Amino acid sequence: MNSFLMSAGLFLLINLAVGLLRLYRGPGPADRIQALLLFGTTTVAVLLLLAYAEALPALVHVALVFVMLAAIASIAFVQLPHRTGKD
Amino acid sequence: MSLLSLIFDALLGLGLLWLAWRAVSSPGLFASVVLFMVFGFVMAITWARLGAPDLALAEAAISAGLTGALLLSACKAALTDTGNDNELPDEPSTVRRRWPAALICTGLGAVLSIVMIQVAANRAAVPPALAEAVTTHPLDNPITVMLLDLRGYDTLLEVTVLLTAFLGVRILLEQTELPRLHAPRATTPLMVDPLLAMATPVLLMTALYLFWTGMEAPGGAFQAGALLGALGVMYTLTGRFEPLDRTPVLLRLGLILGPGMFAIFACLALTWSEWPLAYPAGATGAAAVAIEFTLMISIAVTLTLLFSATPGLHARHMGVRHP
Amino acid sequence: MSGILAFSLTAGLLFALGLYGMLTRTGLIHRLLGANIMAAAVFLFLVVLSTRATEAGADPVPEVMVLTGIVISISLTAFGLVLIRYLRAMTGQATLPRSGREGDGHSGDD
Amino acid sequence: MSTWLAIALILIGCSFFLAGTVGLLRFPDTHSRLHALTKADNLGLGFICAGLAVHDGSLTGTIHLLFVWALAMMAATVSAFLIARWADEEPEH
Repeated sequence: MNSFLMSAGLFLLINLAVGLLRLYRGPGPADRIQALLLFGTTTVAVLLLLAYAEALPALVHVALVFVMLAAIASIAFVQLPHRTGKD
Repeated sequence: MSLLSLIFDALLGLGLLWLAWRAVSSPGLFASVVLFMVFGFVMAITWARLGAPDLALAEAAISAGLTGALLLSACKAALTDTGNDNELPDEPSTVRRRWPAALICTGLGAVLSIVMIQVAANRAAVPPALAEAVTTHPLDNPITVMLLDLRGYDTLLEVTVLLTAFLGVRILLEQTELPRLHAPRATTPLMVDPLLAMATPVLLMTALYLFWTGMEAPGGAFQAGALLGALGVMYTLTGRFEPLDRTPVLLRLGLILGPGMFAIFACLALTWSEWPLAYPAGATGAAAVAIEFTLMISIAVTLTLLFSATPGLHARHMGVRHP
Repeated sequence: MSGILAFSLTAGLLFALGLYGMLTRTGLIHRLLGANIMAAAVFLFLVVLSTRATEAGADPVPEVMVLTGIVISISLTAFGLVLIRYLRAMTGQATLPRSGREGDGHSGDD
Repeated sequence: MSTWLAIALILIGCSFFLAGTVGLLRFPDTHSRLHALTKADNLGLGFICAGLAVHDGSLTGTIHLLFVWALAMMAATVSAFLIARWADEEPEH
C-alpha cells in the first residue's frame, strides 16, 4: 500500500512538473496565477499522500495550513492593477 | 519503494532547480514572483520528504500565505511608485556580467555539491548528552524541547529578529513619504465577506490547535503565530484593517508582550536558579505554555504589521454598506 | 534515506543559482529572490545533515536552526522590500546607482 | 476489500488531477482554463481524501481529511471567482 501511495504522489509530482509549462508560457498574469492554484491543490494532495506513505500524521496538519492560506495569494493578486492601468 | 523514493526525490530536486533558475532569470517581475511562490510549495514537499514536518509547517504558513502576499504587494508597489501604468516594469538592463558570473557560479556549484555529498555521506550520531536530555524531558517533541528548553534563547532571538525588522520598517516609513498604494479592491462584500466569516474562526481554532499540539507533535508558537499573522494580512488586504501612521498602544503592547515576558521570566528565574531562563522545578510545562502563548501573540502582531508595511493598523467599521 | 545524495546535490546547485541571480540581475527584487534561494539551499543542506543521524532519530539542532533561519530570511525579505520602495521613492528606480555605466567591476554589488 | 476501494478512489483522484492539468495546458483562454482547473482539481482532491480516509479508517483521520477537502473547496471557490472577475475587467479581451 505504501508504495502505491508513493507512486500516486510521484504521479501527481510529474503532473505538477507538466503544469510548470503553463507557468513558463504565461502569457498573462491571470494564467500564471492559475498555475499557482493548480500547484496549491496538487501540493496538498501530495502532502496528504506522503503523510500516509511515510506514516507522518503531522503532514496532514501541513496540508491543512496550506489549504487555509490558499486564498490569500488570490486576494493579493486581484489587488494588482491591470496591465493597461484602468484602475 | 526505495527506487520510487529515489525518483521522487530526484524529481523534487530537479523541480527546485528549474524553478530557482527561472525565478532568477526570467525578465518579468510578476513571473519571477509567482515562480518563487511555487518554489516555496515544492520546498514544503521537500521538507515533508526529509521527515521534517516542523519545517514543512513553517514553510507552508510562510510560503503559501505570507511570502506570496508580500511579494505580490511589492509588484503592486512597483507599479504605483513608478507611476508606470502600462506594464509591470522590467529592469532597465536585465542581465549583466553574465559569462564571468556563470563561470564563477558553475565552479562554486560543482565544488559545493562535491563537498556536501561527501559531508552528508558520513554518518554522525547525535551527541549522547543531547540525546539523553531530549529523551528524559517531560515535553515529547524533540524540536519543542530544543526550542523551549535547551536553547530558550533561540525563540527569544527569533521574535527579536522579527521585531527588529519591523522597527527598521517603521523608521524608514518615518523618513519618507512613500506614495500611498491604491485602496484595496477586494472590498466588495460579494465573495470576500463569506470567506472571511468562515476563515476567521477556522484559522483561530487551527492556530490554537497547532499551538497546543506543538507540545507533543510538530507545531508550536511560531507556526500558530504565522497562521494568525496570515489572518491579519488577509484582513489588511481586503481593507478590513486600515493603515495608520502611528502605532496604537494596544499594538505596541502586543509587539512587546512576548519578548517582555521572556525578559521578565529570565530575571525572575535568577531567584530560583543561578541561570536566567531556567524553568522552576515542577512547573516546567505550565511556564513553557505561558511563555509560548505570549510569543505566539507577539509573532502574530509583528508579522501582520511587518507585512502590511505600515506603522499601525486599525479595524475599519464595516457597519453601513452601500449596495 | 535515499534522498541524501539527491538533496545535497540540489542544495549545492541551488546555492550557485541564487548567487548567479544576485550577481547578474540589476533589479533589486530579483536579487532579493536570489538571496532567498541561497538561504533555502543552506537550509536544505542543514536538514540533510540532520537526517543522516538516524540511529537515535534525527538530530534536532540543525532543524531548530533552520526554523530560526526561515524567520530571519522572511524578516530580511520584508525589510528589504520596504527598503527597495524607499530607494525607488528617492531615485526613481529600483536598481542600485552605479558610478559608470559600463565596465565597472566593483560597484553596485551587495 | 477496503484496500482495493482506497486504491480505486485514489486512482480516480489522480485521473482528475491529470484532467485538470491537461485542461490548464490545452484550453485556449483564461476562463475555460479556470473552469477546467478549479473543478477537476478539487474533485480529484476529494477522491484522494476519500481514498485516504478509507485507508486510514479512524474517525479523527477522516475528520481531518474531510476538513482539508472542505477548506480546499472554499478557497478554490473564492479564488476562481476573484480571478475570473479580474480577468473580466481586463479591457484587452
